[in-house]
Amino acid sequence: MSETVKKRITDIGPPHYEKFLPPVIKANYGKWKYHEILQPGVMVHVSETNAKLFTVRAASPRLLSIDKIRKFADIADKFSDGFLRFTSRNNVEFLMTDETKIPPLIEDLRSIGHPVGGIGPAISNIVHTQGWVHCHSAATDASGVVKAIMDELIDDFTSMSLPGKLRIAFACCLNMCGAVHCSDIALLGVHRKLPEINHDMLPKTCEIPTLSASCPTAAIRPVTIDGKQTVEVLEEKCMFCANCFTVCPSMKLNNSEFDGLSIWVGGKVSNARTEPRFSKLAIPYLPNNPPRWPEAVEAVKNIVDVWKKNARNFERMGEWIDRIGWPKFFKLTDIPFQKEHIDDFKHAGLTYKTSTHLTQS
Amino acid sequence: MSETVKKRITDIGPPHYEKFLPPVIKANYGKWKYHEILQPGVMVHVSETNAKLFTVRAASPRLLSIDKIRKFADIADKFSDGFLRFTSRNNVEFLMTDETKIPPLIEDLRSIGHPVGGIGPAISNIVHTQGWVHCHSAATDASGVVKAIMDELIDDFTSMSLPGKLRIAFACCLNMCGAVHCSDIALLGVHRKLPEINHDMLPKTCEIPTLSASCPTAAIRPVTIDGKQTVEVLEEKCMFCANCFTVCPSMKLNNSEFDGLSIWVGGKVSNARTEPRFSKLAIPYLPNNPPRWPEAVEAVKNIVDVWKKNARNFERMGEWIDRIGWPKFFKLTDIPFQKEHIDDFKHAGLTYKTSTHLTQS
Amino acid sequence: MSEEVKTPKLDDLEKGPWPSFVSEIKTAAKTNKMAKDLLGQLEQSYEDKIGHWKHGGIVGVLGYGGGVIGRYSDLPDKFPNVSHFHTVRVNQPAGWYYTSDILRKLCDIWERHGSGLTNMHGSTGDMVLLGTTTDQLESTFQELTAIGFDLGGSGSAVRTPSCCCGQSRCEWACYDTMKLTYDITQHYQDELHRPAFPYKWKFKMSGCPNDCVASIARADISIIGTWRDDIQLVQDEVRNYSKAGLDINRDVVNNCPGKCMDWDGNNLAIENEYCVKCMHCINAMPKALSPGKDRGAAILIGSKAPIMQGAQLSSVLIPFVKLDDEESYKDLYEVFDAIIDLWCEEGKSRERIGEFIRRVGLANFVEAIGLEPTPEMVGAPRDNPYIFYQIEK
Amino acid sequence: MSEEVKTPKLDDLEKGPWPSFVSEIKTAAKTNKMAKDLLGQLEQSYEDKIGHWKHGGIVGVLGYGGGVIGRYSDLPDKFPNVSHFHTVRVNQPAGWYYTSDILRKLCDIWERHGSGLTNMHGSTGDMVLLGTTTDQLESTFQELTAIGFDLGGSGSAVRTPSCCCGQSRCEWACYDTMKLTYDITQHYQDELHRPAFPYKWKFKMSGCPNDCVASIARADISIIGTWRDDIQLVQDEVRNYSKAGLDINRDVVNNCPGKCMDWDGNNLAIENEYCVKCMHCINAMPKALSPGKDRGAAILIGSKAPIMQGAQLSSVLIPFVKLDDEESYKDLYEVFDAIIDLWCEEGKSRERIGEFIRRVGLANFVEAIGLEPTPEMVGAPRDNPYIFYQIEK
Ligand code: SRM
Ligand code: SRM
Ligand code: SRM
Ligand code: SRM
Ligand code: SF4
Ligand code: SF4
Ligand code: SF4
Ligand code: SF4
Ligand code: SF4
Ligand code: SF4
Ligand code: SF4
Ligand code: SF4
Repeated sequence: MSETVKKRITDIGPPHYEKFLPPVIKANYGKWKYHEILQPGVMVHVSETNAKLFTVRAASPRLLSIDKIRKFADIADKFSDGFLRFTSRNNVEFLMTDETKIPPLIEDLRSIGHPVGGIGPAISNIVHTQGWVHCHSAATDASGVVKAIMDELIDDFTSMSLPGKLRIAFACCLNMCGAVHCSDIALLGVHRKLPEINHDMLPKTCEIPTLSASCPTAAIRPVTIDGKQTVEVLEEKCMFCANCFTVCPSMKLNNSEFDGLSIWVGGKVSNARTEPRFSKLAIPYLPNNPPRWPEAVEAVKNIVDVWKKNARNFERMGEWIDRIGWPKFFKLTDIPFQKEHIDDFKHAGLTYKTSTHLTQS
Repeated sequence: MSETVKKRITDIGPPHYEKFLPPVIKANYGKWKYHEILQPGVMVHVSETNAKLFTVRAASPRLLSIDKIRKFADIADKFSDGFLRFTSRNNVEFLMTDETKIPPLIEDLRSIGHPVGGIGPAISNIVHTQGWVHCHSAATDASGVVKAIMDELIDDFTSMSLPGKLRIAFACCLNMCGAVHCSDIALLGVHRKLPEINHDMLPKTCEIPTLSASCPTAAIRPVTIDGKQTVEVLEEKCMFCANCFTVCPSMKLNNSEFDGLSIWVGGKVSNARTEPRFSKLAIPYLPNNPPRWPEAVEAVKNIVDVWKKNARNFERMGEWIDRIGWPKFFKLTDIPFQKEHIDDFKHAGLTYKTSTHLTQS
Repeated sequence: MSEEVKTPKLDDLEKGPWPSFVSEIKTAAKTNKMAKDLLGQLEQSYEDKIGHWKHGGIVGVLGYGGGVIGRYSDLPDKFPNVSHFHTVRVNQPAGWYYTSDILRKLCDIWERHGSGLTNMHGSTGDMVLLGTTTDQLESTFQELTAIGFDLGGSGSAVRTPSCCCGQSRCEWACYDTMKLTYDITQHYQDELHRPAFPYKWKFKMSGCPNDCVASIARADISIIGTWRDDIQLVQDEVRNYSKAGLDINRDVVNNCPGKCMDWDGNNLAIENEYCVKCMHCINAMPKALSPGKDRGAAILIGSKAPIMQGAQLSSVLIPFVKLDDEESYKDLYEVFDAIIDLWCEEGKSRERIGEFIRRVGLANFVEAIGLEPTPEMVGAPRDNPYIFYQIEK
Repeated sequence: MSEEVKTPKLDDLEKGPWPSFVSEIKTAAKTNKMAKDLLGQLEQSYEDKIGHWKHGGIVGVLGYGGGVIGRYSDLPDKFPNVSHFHTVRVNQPAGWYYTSDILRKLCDIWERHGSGLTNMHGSTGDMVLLGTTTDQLESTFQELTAIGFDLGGSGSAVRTPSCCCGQSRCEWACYDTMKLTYDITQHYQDELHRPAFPYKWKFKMSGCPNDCVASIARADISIIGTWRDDIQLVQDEVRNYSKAGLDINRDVVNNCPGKCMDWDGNNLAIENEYCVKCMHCINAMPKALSPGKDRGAAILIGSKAPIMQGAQLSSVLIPFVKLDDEESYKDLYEVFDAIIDLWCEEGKSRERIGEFIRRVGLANFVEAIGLEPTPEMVGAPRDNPYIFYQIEK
């Protein structure tokens, strides 16, 4: 060891953001007056001092190699004085003061495969999670489905002809790391088979009381098998949430045959017009069909198309459904309504239709 | 006994309504085309055949002596060919074909103390229950409070200057025989003291399992006192609903000091414009102060006045509150907001404010 | 009868413009000792701020399990004439129509056998004869049946069905509420008089979505008229309303929950495909608009008061049925009977059908009675991913 | 490195207009063997339709309880270079702003110590460095701190706070989201790095009710900017929008949830008293309208994903606070600390604050942390009469 022990630095938190702000932002911080969308993926913010900040937003797969990040850095040096940021939906934005550099920037981005768009009444990037790339819980892959869907919906990313914003999110299991539960369209990986219990390992790896307590429906009961303390799962009470697996590796839910994904619609987060709300079940199950999940892509495309065709200006998915009603939603999208759509969890009773407000046709 | 035993008639159901319909109705049954309100308490229905049926609606205390009913019969004979009906809110209606008889009818009704009104954007009769007149459960009297309130609101019964219909209902205990839970304004008798358990009588009169099961919050536990099987009530779990008393007379809730009433607002039943909905708590408790319950009367009057002053055309109480928000409702009515207003029953979580839609002033 | 009862508190309630129940009791008390003791006991309650009735007991007439509510004073020494003070529930004629004749006959019966006091009507819909003694019940009953009346329901039974006046007077009635009510009442006579259910069961019939009997809030089965085709519309009459001062945009169009109306100052356009049949525009302009011609009803299920799982509103079971003839009634009864059978078999004691459905789940319930789930049954599909997938293993 | 991995399934995902994550992995795989084995294992997953990761284990750096997610392949023989494949969560700069310089430095570190793959960014907001081995953790950490970066959160701890770009670029920001986020992150360093809570705890800061970090859906504490006074309004610009073709009545006025706007074709009137600060009119006409001048934020609490009592949205805790200076931050931290203390004491293991509040009741919770109940906290008051009256006995 060296004589002067280098003090180990801890608890410094992130660097202060000011270090990374372009001068135009520092000068106009808190003084922005309005913005305008100049073309798909490009907007300008104008400040009280009349300073202008141009933003060019490009698509990103979120999973980026350092190679690509270095390319972004190069592009930033070339067009935006080295300044760039990422968005809350994982797009990358170049922050510029020189309007004339916008077309060549867009060209450069395109040439490395990153289309520009996602601003205004458009679809933006799909918020998503790890999937088979990194997570033990995943009932489906994330990046693959997202790529397949965005390939299909690309025109709605690079143009602005939707009734309003369209936010799609993807989570590969019920833990919902993508916080998909308030999205215009949510895709959610689901299991459909009872946990496979590893009775040999379980007693060694898991605390049985913690395990039992982890089940939202109390489906897990302690039991002794071959003299070993383990658990059993009451079949009729299990709804495959995998919370037991989260606390105990010996309760495997992943299953190549029965895993797949579900589709949810009509949620939103913003307070614009209507209050934030959860997405609701549209399609209970679609199979895992890699590499392109055609059933899922088709289903999403269909829902987007029907919405696009029928919604009024500013009507997000859920607001449109509010107006036309769920029966019409199912009719127009041609999605079959099934038993699974009817809630049977804690607040189920509040989801029943307690009025005669029905379109009746 | 007489030789020919008179056969005991049973299971005949009510008489067929046709026997009591005026000829104009028989002739135009199902053929009515439109109606018009001619003046407070008076409307005309016009049929496809251009026949006209005039209805005059008069107030009723619902609790009627046979003497009064006979007077109604006399009046009906005099003005409406003996035809009359009662409404779903316990008013009495005279059904006439001769328009000229309307003024003298109204005069006669007034002379026996029955004002005419309650049609259109007005307050109608208060739906109510037995109270101290007949029920063992009553936490307050019904007829008395209703009389006191209607004396105060009479002008809104005999005129039509409200923003919309105003439906008040009254129930003397949580059984809610008046089905008050969907009223613009509901008054509800409440207990606030733990059941007084008669440990001597209880074992003789009640089944303990049934009794325990009757409690919505599982506050009742079997217990042995002085060798007798009886029950105890867990203080912190009891919310005074009196369901235990309904199944067991030895669990007395009635209390002269602590009983009283609560006020609820904003419910509705009709599907007009907005969906039917429950009334929500406005005032958790007001004392029993017979004979005129001035606190309750004042509270209702205040709410009606504020609504009247602030609501737009066609806005029922709840629709008005929808628009202005609950914070404004409490502010405008000057009703204090307390702990009791915040739901803590089964679906409580769904009543929390999950948006930033706030008027902020 | 001679001695005057002193009722200073109640006397105050004889003042004021609203008709006074105290005056009604006093009138009866002039000739009826039960009414007199009721007055006394009520004054006592007003003094004490507490009711003076004991927990009810079961009384009734031969062969019937319901129709009478037993009631006893807890001050029988002071008010001996209300020591027994039972009410008799008399099934009202559908729509609460009467003639002066029949009312007089009813009054005569009640003069002979009861307190001379009534409720016209009880919250469920019955004519309520307030206060009599056990020994008068059978004679009251026999005299009632003799003039064509029967008892109403009580206990864990079908309760007296009731309805709005419907087609008898209202232009908006989408089916004949009074006819159906009469038919249902007759059809369920046995179930009405002989309690054999887990708990009470109420039917209420309204002719249109205005729901003038509040059926959606307080009936185990709510039958609410509605229609399927286009609203009938007379443009000239719309213009007349406009001329007469109705602000059609603000008051009608902007209040339309289907957001499907457009008024250009001269023409009212309705995109009927999105109309949710709320009635508002029709209510606001009765001369100009009326429900379509393809009329029927929606069947909803399960409303009730709060005890014990919290109040419920009825929810859609069948979005639309035609109710044009008795054949169609029979189809309905088949559905009701399937429901009642299931509930009698699987329902807990004192569990209303609405609570039963919430306990077993609407989808399971619908399946068990042989219907298909439809999106009309829900306000929205589930928002939680806790799905009990059923797949072949 | 030499041998090519065959990935026919994944190859298909290199086609198409959207940037391909497969291409990213392939690029990294050219020089990094972990990335190469990741590619192989992922192709295997695409074959098998199942993930090939084992249940994670706890790994980390000295003195820290979080910031690293342990991950192990279940096919370590076939893909030895991902037998350990942990992710490192690196706390992002507030607002996700970077310079080309700093990005290059980060890349250099990750080139030396990891797979060369990242997520820019994770759902919580961290920069996620995807895949390394246990022995590389400490050196990664030290090199990160050397350039000014620190780890993010994981486990039952404060998680990396995140925010929208706020006043740095957005005209609607009602407080300085980035400043507050930086301050919160620094304030809770200990709680962030050393898990000691019943479960995770997330802060998310949005500058206005548009909520561009979705804080209301996924943060234990959601701080959402808003204002109290009148919307700022330039009539001429409204007219310009109208002239440019915006249908102000249909698209703006009729969408106003406060129903407080009126447009007569020339003038836009706003009854600000009833405006619920939804942002819609401002969003629709950014040049004409903007939030008022008396700006601050609403504090909401308790949103989370479904496990285990069902998903929740955050609900209002404090309707409005000014957030102009560090003093005001301190007041906030006092409230947060009171909440955290209570939750640490009374919360169950794996019970998020939102679930805790539902269990104990919002009114009790509010009382326990020393706030007054206000009507802003509820969508509506209770509708059930099951009230736990507390009266002196
Ligand atoms: C850059 C970003 C914030 C950041 O710090 O990263 C951002 C930036 C802006 N948002 Fe946002 N929003 C961003 C995520 C969000 C989110 C969060 C999300 O999607 O997960 C929401 C909530 C979505 C929801 O409700 O589900 C969001 C809801 C809005 C809204 C409300 C839209 C609505 O009608 O509901 C507006 C107003 C509008 O666009 O009219 C808005 C408006 C804006 C404006 C115009 C604000 C401004 O003046 O700068 C910015 C550009 C608009 C655009 O992208 O169309 N922003 N915005 C985020 C870009 C994500 C992306 O790459 O697409
Ligand atoms: C007579 C009666 C039915 C019966 O068979 O007894 C009746 C009769 C009419 N109702 Fe009703 N309603 C009657 C109880 C109800 C009820 C039930 C209740 O109050 O318990 C409701 C639901 C109330 C609620 O939503 O809480 C009811 C909600 C309506 C509505 C919807 C009002 C609204 O804007 O929400 C209308 C339409 C209107 O008035 O514009 C309506 C309209 C009518 C019309 C105009 C229908 C017609 O063309 O004949 C009738 C006269 C109107 C009036 O009274 O203003 N009726 N009406 C009931 C009179 C009770 C009374 O004495 O006041
Ligand atoms: C007389 C009447 C009130 C009135 O003044 O109008 C009434 C009176 C009683 N009701 Fe009721 N209910 C009356 C209509 C209602 C209604 C309204 C309705 O039917 O539309 C309801 C609410 C709707 C519903 O069914 O949920 C109602 C909900 C209850 C309940 C709570 C039931 C529940 O499921 O929550 C009880 C408690 C019980 O059944 O044990 C109850 C119990 C009672 C008892 C029998 C008291 C008891 O605890 O056993 C009351 C007898 C009072 C007496 O001494 O006369 N009563 N009861 C109504 C019947 C008159 C009639 O036949 O026309
Ligand atoms: C990496 C990330 C997904 C991503 O691809 O972006 C992630 C990955 C995991 N999350 Fe998450 N969560 C991530 C953001 C979220 C979010 C979104 C957010 O923070 O805004 C949520 C929903 C919001 C919330 O907190 O409720 C989320 C809700 C969960 C839950 C459910 C928590 C709950 O209370 O319902 C779990 C289960 C658990 O904690 O045991 C979980 C657990 C996990 C674990 C640790 C798996 C597990 O069962 O232990 C995942 C590790 C995957 C891996 O191998 O890398 N993750 N997780 C996100 C963190 C990156 C970052 O730090 O920036
Ligand atoms: S959503 Fe589930 S599978 Fe996907 S990253 Fe989160 S915990 Fe893992
Ligand atoms: S998967 Fe979910 S419901 Fe099934 S046993 Fe595990 S924790 Fe319980
Ligand atoms: S509401 Fe209660 S007290 Fe009143 S009549 Fe009904 S059961 Fe009796
Ligand atoms: S009053 Fe209600 S809550 Fe209290 S013990 Fe009786 S049944 Fe239970
Ligand atoms: S419910 Fe409809 S049909 Fe019946 S009286 Fe009321 S308005 Fe007429
Ligand atoms: S009935 Fe109601 S929903 Fe239909 S058009 Fe009229 S107002 Fe609109
Ligand atoms: S939340 Fe509001 S302040 Fe923040 S970026 Fe979005 S629009 Fe701007
Ligand atoms: S911010 Fe929203 S509520 Fe306020 S005036 Fe504008 S549209 Fe209406």
